[in-house]
Amino acid sequence: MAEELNMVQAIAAALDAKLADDARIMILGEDVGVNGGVFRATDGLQKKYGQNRVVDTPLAESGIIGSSVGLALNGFRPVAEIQFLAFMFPGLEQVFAHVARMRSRTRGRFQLPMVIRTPYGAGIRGPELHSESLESLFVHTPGLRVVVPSNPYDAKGMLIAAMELDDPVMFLEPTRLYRAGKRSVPGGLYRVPLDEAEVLHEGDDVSIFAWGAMVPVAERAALALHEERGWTADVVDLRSLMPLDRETILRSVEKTGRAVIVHEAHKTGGLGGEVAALIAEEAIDCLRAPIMRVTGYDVPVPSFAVEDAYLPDEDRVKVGVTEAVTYE
Amino acid sequence: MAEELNMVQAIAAALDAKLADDARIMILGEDVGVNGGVFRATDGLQKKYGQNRVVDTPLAESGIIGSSVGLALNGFRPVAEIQFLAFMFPGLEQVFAHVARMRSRTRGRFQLPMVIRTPYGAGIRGPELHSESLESLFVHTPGLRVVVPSNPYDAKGMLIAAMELDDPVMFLEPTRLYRAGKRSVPGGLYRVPLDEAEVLHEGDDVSIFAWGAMVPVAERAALALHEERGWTADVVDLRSLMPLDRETILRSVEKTGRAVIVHEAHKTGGLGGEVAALIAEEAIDCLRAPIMRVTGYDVPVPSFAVEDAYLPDEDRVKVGVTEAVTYE
Amino acid sequence: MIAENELSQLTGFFRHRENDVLPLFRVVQPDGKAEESMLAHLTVEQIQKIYRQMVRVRQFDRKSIALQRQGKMGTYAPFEGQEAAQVGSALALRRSDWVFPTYRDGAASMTHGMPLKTMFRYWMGQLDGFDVPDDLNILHPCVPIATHLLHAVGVAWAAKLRGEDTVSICYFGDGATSEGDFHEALNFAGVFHLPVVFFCQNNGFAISVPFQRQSASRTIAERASAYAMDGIRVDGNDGLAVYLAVQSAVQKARDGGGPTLIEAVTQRFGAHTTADDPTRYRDQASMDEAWRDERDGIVRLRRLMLQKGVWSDSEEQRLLESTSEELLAAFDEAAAVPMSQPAEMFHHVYGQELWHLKEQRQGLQAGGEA
Amino acid sequence: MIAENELSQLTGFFRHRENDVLPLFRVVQPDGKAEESMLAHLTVEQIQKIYRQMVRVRQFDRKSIALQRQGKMGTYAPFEGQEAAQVGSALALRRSDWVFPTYRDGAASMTHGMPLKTMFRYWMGQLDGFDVPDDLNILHPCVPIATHLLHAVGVAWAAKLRGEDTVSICYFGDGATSEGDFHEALNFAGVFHLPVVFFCQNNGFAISVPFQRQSASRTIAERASAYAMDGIRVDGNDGLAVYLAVQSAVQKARDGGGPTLIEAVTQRFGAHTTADDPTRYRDQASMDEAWRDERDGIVRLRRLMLQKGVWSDSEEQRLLESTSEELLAAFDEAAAVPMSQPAEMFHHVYGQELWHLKEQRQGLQAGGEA
Ligand SMILES: Cc1ncc(C[n+]2csc(CCOP(=O)(O)OP(=O)(O)O)c2C)c(N)n1
Ligand SMILES: Cc1ncc(C[n+]2csc(CCOP(=O)(O)OP(=O)(O)O)c2C)c(N)n1
Ligand SMILES: [Mg+2]
Ligand SMILES: [Mg+2]
Repeated sequence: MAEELNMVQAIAAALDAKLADDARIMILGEDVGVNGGVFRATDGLQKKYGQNRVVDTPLAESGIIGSSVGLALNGFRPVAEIQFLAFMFPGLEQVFAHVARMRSRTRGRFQLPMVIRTPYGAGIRGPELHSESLESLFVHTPGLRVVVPSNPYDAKGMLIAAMELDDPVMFLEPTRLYRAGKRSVPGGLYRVPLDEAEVLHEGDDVSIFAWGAMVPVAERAALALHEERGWTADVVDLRSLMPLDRETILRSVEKTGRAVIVHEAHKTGGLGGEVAALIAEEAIDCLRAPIMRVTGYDVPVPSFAVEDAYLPDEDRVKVGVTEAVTYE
Repeated sequence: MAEELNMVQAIAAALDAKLADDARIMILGEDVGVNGGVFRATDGLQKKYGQNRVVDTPLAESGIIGSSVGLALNGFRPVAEIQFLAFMFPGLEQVFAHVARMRSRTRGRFQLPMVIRTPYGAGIRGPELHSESLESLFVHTPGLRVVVPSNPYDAKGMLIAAMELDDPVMFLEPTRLYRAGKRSVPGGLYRVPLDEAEVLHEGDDVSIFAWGAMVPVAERAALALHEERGWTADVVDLRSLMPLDRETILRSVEKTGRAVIVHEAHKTGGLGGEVAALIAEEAIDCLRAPIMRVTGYDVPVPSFAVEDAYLPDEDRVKVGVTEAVTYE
Repeated sequence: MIAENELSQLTGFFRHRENDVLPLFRVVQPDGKAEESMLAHLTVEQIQKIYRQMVRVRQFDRKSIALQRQGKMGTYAPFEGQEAAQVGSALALRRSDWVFPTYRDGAASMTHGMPLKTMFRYWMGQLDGFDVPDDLNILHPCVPIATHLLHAVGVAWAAKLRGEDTVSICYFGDGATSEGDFHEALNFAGVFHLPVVFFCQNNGFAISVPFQRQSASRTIAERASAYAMDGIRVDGNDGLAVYLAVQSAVQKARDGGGPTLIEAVTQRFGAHTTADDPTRYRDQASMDEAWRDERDGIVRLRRLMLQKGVWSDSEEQRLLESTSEELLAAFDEAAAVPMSQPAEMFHHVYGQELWHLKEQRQGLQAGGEA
Repeated sequence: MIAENELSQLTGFFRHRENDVLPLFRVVQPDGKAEESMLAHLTVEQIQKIYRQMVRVRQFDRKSIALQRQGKMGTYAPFEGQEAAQVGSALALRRSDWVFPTYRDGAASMTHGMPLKTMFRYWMGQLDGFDVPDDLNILHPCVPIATHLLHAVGVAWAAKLRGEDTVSICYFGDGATSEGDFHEALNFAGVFHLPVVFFCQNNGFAISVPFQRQSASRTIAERASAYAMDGIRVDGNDGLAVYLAVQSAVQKARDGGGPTLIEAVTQRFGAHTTADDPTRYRDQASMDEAWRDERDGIVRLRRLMLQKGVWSDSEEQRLLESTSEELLAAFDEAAAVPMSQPAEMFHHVYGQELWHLKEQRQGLQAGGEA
């Protein structure tokens, strides 16, 4: 039975469905139990599944991730919640040195079927360090899968797929979209592939690549430019950042000859560089314009009075697209 | 009085010169005192300057970096050594959340004149986690400067400049080059700019961009291709990764029309993507070939029996360059 | 094989769990009765000063919640219930001492001298809310839990190296004691014997997680012994006890006696932040007036002063009025400052503006793309 | 104001530094004399087994150093001097228990069942040196200090949740106790009351840094109390004492009695690794034969067995010979395995090979570029 759910409800539904389905699934993190998570992504789950399966941990991210490694080594499938992406910093050692490498350093003897979920991104008027977008750090770490849903349907289906994968998945949830709107979400278990981009709109003049909270921004910009200038765009939701869906990306650029990448992470060293490099390496001849990046600025995400100006918005995407499309 | 020094000696000389010059300089880290550092980069300095200026700390990287933040807040200019780059993982919280952001979050009231030195990179037959190249993590962090010397002369001059800068500098030292050869290094204090690439060789057919231990590899490949095929190349040592020396990069590509980027970090999400994107955004019309990246593979740096195969070598660079130059 | 209890009986080397909890240092009882020998260490003026400041900061706290509800400020972290701990500790410092607060330590910050206007601007999400007066050694609230303990350590280290008698004090909660940085900071402070005071407000909760799930140890203060450090467990609702305890730890630090870990046992009356719903994890209803009075550091101190005849209802009235005027004026001042300009985000990223930041700023100002 | 000593005298709430160090649990003296009441808990076979294994692993260690010098292995981390601690502890486990060693814990690994051939392959830098036998719950050496304590915690947690009586043991050094992960691991183990043994070999040095600069606390075992955990300080050069102590901690864990922190006080005779020069930071020359004999767990146990008449020179001779044959055979076997193939680095990065890895592998195999 499908239901109208927002993204955070869809995530809770995915966790619920897998807790019911697989006794090895375990949720742990700060405030995920009694409180149901600071965003309510685990609302009601401890009551339903008990203190051993939905666990309030001490306030220690290295502890959460490191003990999840041990749980996964010994037969569990932990889903760790990190309260905000930047609070993964104290646990990055465990992510980089162990989560990502356990399978390869034990030559397949041990695998780590674990998911690290975390809200990320700006736009919610959070205090310092509640708004970071650091997907490129994880994409640069072999052994990790990295995915970002942009709507409730994908969120549930991708999270279920992530919980069923035998590799560790960084599951990044765009906080700004948590309650941005509802969508019909099937009940029970279903999967959305973890390695496929989705072409949301088809067009001929330009390819716009985005993920997470930038997807609706890109869509709005494309729509506006269609109305204002008559241009049509491929709008591609990458969804999977590791691996990138190369085929979909290249196919689109080969068609349109123009690429604009939109992300809210800082520009320099952001994943836009990787996408641009992929295109510049494999589809250079199709390019009819510079590859444009419309991104967050190279400054710490600022306090919320000016946070909106940090984030790429419809106008900035339009400027980038216009530059690409009108390039001679 | 110039001396013939290898890179690790040049680094020790820089530290020595600044310890003598500026009472606020302080060195801290694991085994940097009595032992003179596991690579001897601080050899003899504790004896010369005392236990308060060259300090053996407890074994705790967050402690080293976090207390350096405090020292820098309160008038010192700490130079922290992290024994190997991957051992910065437990201290990344301090780097990302504090070192990089202190100036901007205190609106300039406090600045952090500190240097974090660390050997990095593969090729020394080290055990696990002694061979990582993670420069792109730091480049993606606004507020940090990131530099990599490729020879003893630059190492000393850049380290002195870093110690004199009022911003935090990630000073990445290619372990493989520590004792790779001597070069004449002036005595006393001199500075090499922290934001300028160096064009080591000039040519017309291709631009090869490299840094750190990949510089000699790129040079050898260029030389070989010159001898074998008569091609000439710009070989550019980027030296500064944040900021990138855009002018030098673009000027070279505008001249040659072909770019090959060589780095030993993993390909996906590596800094090669950023350099490629920069070129694809600002010099697309000059490009006569795909932008090639010759990099470490997207696997954990493997154990030393096969580590050489992980690293880009002369042959792999030659293949990449050939592909660019012969591209139709 | 040998049984565990046999082994420990035979050799005595097992350290069994201690059943006795560290005693709680207290000067004033909830009913206002006080330990006279301790009171002798305080002047009437000191006591009044502590009281006045507690009342002042509580007004700030309540006003902030109201402003948040009116949409004039962002998410706010209230400290009501913790005034005695924060004011008592901060007043035991010299102005030149360094203060490292968290988001919940506004009372300590204001007590140490942080201007009200800046406080308001901070919670309004304005960039100038991060300004620090040039002559004040205080940092803005540290958001990532426990990470600032190390900064206090480094600052104290610098002071010690220069032979100054400046002390640094770091504020943090019970939840913070679970982070690795807590351990590294106390370990460094112990090894280098630094003039730093670790001031933990154990308010019983880290958001929704009660202290018993945070740590198997019964108290936080006893953890000091793992670092060969002195530990104090003090009634955090007793401003005078906190003041005396911190004063003595600070003096010890100035005298080269090294670090101290202080656990101030207290509680927050309200929500974790204005975005939190405490009824989800505790019986907030049972925390009624009577419950609060029993614990409230302000009520307690007023009782003492009234009993001693050094306070009156009219003084109380005047204090409330003058504070409310002060707050009104400060907020008006804060609200009158223009909104932060987007381009300000580019300031102070580096000492000099790097080329890409310059271009991005210009792009922003021209309405262009990144 | 109130002076610190006055305050503490008045209230007794300061915890002063303890002057008495935790006692050291010991069964066998350096001269081979033993505590009979303790010996009663051990059979002759157990004692001989411990001894034989200590001799066996020491031979491995010496051979490894020699092989490294001959260029047949990479940098090696010797454990000579620490055999009693590692063998005594590992023999107290069941085969199904989980073992988390560091680079220095080869003796423990081999004792728990890690094949000699794999050990050699590991130090030769070969990828198959990371193979773990399917029926053995052991990880390869953890390189980043203290980070594996949390894995042992998680594994123990899983066992407890499933109601199994499996225990996990984590090996680490004195230096490791300064890392934040040490704290987080012990704290989690305390809160969740997990069947894990934290086995610290305090060999007095973290590379060049002596323990006194690592921690202000006099012992490591006493830190257990910060986690309401039992702590044992045992003579790490006394294989029997270590065996009994670990056995009792492990049994307690199996019985649901929770975690234990064990400090085995020992020393390494040689360098930190074959790349280290210990003369730079300690008087290695003074660590002569007499010094070593006094501390050596092997010498001590042999004295005991000879005194008790349960060991003879000819048995010793046979043991040395058979071990040396075993090692020779194992190394020959290891050396006979072909070098790892570069393409193997692409195996097991993910459960399935992603497109970019496939292309990179094919590029490598074709001699092409990334
Ligand atoms: C490293 C880190 N992890 C998680 C958080 C999210 N968080 C904010 S406050 C808080 C609870 C802190 O509890 P405590 O230390 O007791 O302080 P209190 O809020 O009670 O004053 C948490 C988990 C954070 N800010 N930083
Ligand atoms: C996180 C981390 N930091 C630094 C190092 C480098 N390092 C390797 S061994 C060592 C000393 C460890 O000392 P200890 O824990 O006492 O163990 P021991 O070597 O004495 O057995 C150091 C600093 C490391 N491996 N990991
Ligand atoms: Mg609390
Ligand atoms: Mg040691």
